[in-house]
Amino acid sequence: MDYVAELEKDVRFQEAMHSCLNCGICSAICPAAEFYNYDPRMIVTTVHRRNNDEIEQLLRSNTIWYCGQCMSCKTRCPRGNAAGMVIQALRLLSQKCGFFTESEKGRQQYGLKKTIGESILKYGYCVHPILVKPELHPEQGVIWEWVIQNRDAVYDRLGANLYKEGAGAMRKIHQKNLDELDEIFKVTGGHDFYNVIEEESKKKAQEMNMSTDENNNEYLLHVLTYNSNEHQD
Amino acid sequence: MRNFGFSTTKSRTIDYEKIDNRLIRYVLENEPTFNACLSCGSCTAICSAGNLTSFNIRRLSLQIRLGELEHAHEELDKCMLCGKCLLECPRGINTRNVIMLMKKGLYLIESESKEKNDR
Amino acid sequence: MNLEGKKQIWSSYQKEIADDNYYYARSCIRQNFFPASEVAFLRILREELGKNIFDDPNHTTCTGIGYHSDIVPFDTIQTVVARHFALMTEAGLENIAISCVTSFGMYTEILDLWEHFPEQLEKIREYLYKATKREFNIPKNIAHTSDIIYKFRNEIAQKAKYQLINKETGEPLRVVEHIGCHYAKMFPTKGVGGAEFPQVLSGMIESWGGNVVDYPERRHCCGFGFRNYLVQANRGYSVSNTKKKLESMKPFKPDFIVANCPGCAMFMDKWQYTLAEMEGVTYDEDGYGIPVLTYEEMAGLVLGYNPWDLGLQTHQVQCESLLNKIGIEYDPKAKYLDKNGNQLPIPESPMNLKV
Amino acid sequence: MIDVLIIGGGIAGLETACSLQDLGYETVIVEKEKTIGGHLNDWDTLFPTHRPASEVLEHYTEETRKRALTIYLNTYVISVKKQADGLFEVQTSRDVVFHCKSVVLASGYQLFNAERKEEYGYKIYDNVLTSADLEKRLKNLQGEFTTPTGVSPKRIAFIHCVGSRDEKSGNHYCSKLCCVTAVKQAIHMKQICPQADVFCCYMDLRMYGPGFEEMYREAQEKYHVQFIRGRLSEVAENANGSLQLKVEDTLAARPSRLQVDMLVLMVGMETAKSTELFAQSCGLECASNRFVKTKDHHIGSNQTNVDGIFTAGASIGPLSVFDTVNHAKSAAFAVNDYLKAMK
Repeated sequence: MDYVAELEKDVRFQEAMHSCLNCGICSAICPAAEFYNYDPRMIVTTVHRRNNDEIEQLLRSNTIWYCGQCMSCKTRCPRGNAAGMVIQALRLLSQKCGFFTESEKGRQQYGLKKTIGESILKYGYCVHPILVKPELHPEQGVIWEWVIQNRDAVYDRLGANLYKEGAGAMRKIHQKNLDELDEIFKVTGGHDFYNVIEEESKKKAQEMNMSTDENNNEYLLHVLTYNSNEHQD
Repeated sequence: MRNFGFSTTKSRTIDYEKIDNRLIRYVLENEPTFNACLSCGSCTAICSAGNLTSFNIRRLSLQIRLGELEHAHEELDKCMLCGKCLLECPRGINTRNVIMLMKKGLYLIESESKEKNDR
Repeated sequence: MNLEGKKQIWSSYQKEIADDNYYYARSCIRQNFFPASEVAFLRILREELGKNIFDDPNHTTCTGIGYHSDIVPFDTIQTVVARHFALMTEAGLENIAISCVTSFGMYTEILDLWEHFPEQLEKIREYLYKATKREFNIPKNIAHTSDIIYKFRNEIAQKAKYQLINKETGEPLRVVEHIGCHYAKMFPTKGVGGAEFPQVLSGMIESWGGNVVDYPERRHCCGFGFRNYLVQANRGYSVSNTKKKLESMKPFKPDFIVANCPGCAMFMDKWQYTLAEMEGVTYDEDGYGIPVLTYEEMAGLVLGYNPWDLGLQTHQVQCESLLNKIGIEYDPKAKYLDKNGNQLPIPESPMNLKV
Repeated sequence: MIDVLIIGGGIAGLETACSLQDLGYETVIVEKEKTIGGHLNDWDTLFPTHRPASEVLEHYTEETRKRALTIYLNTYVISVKKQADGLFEVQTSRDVVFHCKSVVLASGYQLFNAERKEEYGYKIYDNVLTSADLEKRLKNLQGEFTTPTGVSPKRIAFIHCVGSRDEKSGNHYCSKLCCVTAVKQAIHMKQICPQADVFCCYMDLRMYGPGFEEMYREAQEKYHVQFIRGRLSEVAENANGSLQLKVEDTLAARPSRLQVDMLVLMVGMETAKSTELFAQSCGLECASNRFVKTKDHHIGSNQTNVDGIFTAGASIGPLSVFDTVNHAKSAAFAVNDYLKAMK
């Protein structure tokens, strides 16, 4: 596959990838460059070299998954590039090609699809109290634990409309609206993309000898919690 | 302290407040031509050891300037002291002597800290 | 620090913010963690400012968190956003008020994209029609909800019951403002004051009597980083970035932090707990942490709203010290009461973070 | 009828006028400021020799006096009209209309307004200066050098490419003189504050002229100026008024943080606003960098697309004193050729 040609089809790539001065203005303020073995400038330079093998290596690596999408790089680039948007195009391609399951950080896409991805279609929200479980989110603290333990009373006290009909915060999204969302995913390739993530991940899970059963999803737990701690030099 | 399943990470940022300049000071005092390094990489391009191993004299020089000495010892051992870099350097730096001084300086620093520990 | 220089920058980044008649787009994170802030926003607009704002039960997430986690395709999010434009159009409105900073960034980016690639807009119109039979107009004005509070900051100041001033000393409170990255970093001209010295929160703070603290890591991301928080294994990134900010602001002894992005407000609050429990550090002098407010909460407090109506009891870093500094009257016993006045259980106390 | 009207009384205009006078032409200089010498008045020393700028100024003052050149100070040009007979009618702010056979545009450049690089905090953080501010400070220096907040600096950084090679500032081109100015100023700072660490953050060091590379080497070897290859991303102020810089060390491929007591922004050259207006009024073509476009880059750098209008100095792009003087001399020859052909 000609990866550059594929990348060039992505409007984000067209908007964000011009020639690079290698000045490092992006890496200087990049939150990911500070805590990972990562340098957005190098991503842009690698892609700019248009070496297919090098790009493939990138698509199979952890490197493209470190960026936190804050887009601070876009503000500063003297050539109007945005490494964060080049990353988006690379991540899309890595998933389309099934390369994402080859890196520890790439495999986490399965976890994101299973949590955020499914929440979107089921509840109509990316985030929902039902999903922010204190046992999975100990860092949310004891007050959040209290909120969840007294969920209905607390949300009611705060004027929300938790999982009920009508307008208001955290209302139940009506089925007809969820159906429209689902239809949009169908028409625009959202479902197809979810399926790619799902299928490729299942293949990898099998390879790694882990189950992906609804009730005992070892692979899901693994991708969400495993950290080799090899992301800094 | 509680374990959350993750922890804070050390920053990779170079902090000029905290640079260990013992080795670079020693090298520059004894081989002032090294001040003129351009980081052009000519030395690395011609390097015999660099063509066979991961040895990168330009990168090593930079690491020593930034006071990162952890891997310096093993890196320096990769150099074959062939001196080709000396011929190549556009600024006429005595790179061979630089390497020798790095080795010697590192030895001095190491034995100094050993002495401190022994005491 | 020279304020004149900042004013010069601010004067070149004054965007147009609609005056009235908004379509309200709620935020996943704000509804979830700060539902009372959205209630307060609507109350301020309707009751204090007499504005018309439509709270539509039919809109959904914009899928922005999924998009920036790279699981939702670009065409999909564009079509979901187009659906919100359709709902706005159907409601007879032209101005959209967006509660979430990620959504605000997405809407802005999408509109910019459609301007540069009109064929993309046509494609999305077709997608939306095919999926929902809906059609839409491009909004005349898009604003983040903090833009709207900024616009009416002086009106709010006139109605204010309290000022951001230390009651004991008469000194202005020292306030750290944090702007969500996607508010102006992608499109500096779309944010009040631009990307480098945003004025949206500092304008509110100064109108309401406080002093803005400019600390070295002010512009740094709160550390959310989408997949970097959402996946547990990556949370070291998230907390390390917040820690960097907290360490940087500590010498300036801020009285509180205010954010316009719901995620940032939540993380700056919760990570102070995590850091205290994980490493035993706090970033104030007494071990209680630095209180973190949403700008709706800040506005609500200034207007004299009951702190427990604003949901301050759901913050991990306790806000009483701040309420006392300002001299806000409140009933400590009412903190954990439900809507009908019944006592709820008292939350546990953290190990290290004092409450 | 004047032979040549010269717009601008900086060194380009003065050199052109002297040379033309010597060739026997009658010239008039119009200068919008109250003195001659242009930007050189604000400069302390010149690279690469560190000689005082005043020496060059004195030279031109003397040459001007010797030839009794006609100079209208506090006068700016309102419009230039080329008439059917090929002669020019020049209207000025003085209510004087000049009639002349040719015009030399020697209106120079203006410095980039560093406030436009908002992230560098110029005019917001007290210890952020421009290269021009530093020259003024050095020129008026009495006693010990201190930063604007009165600190004797322990660490100073020079930032290359401020408002140059930067599409965000609207200037995509290289200003070419800032690199060498930075090295000159870095050396100067080391000479007067030997205890200070001095850093230069650069992208490419463009040491293109005679003596420049030698000066760069001197900065490294004799003065231990440290060169970091990376472009400054942002500046913030610490509680004590010092500054925190964020820049990637691109050779180490790692972000770095640098605390300094004083920051010097090497501001680039832009086409002067007056040159732009002038170009519009008489149909002069400008290049994509907004400077006046020369008729032929290699063999006609004094000619423009309008016959009879010539350029001298930095109205065609960033030029050093050295380049400017040479360009001005060649302008005199180009005008001479034109006027001879006219007769």
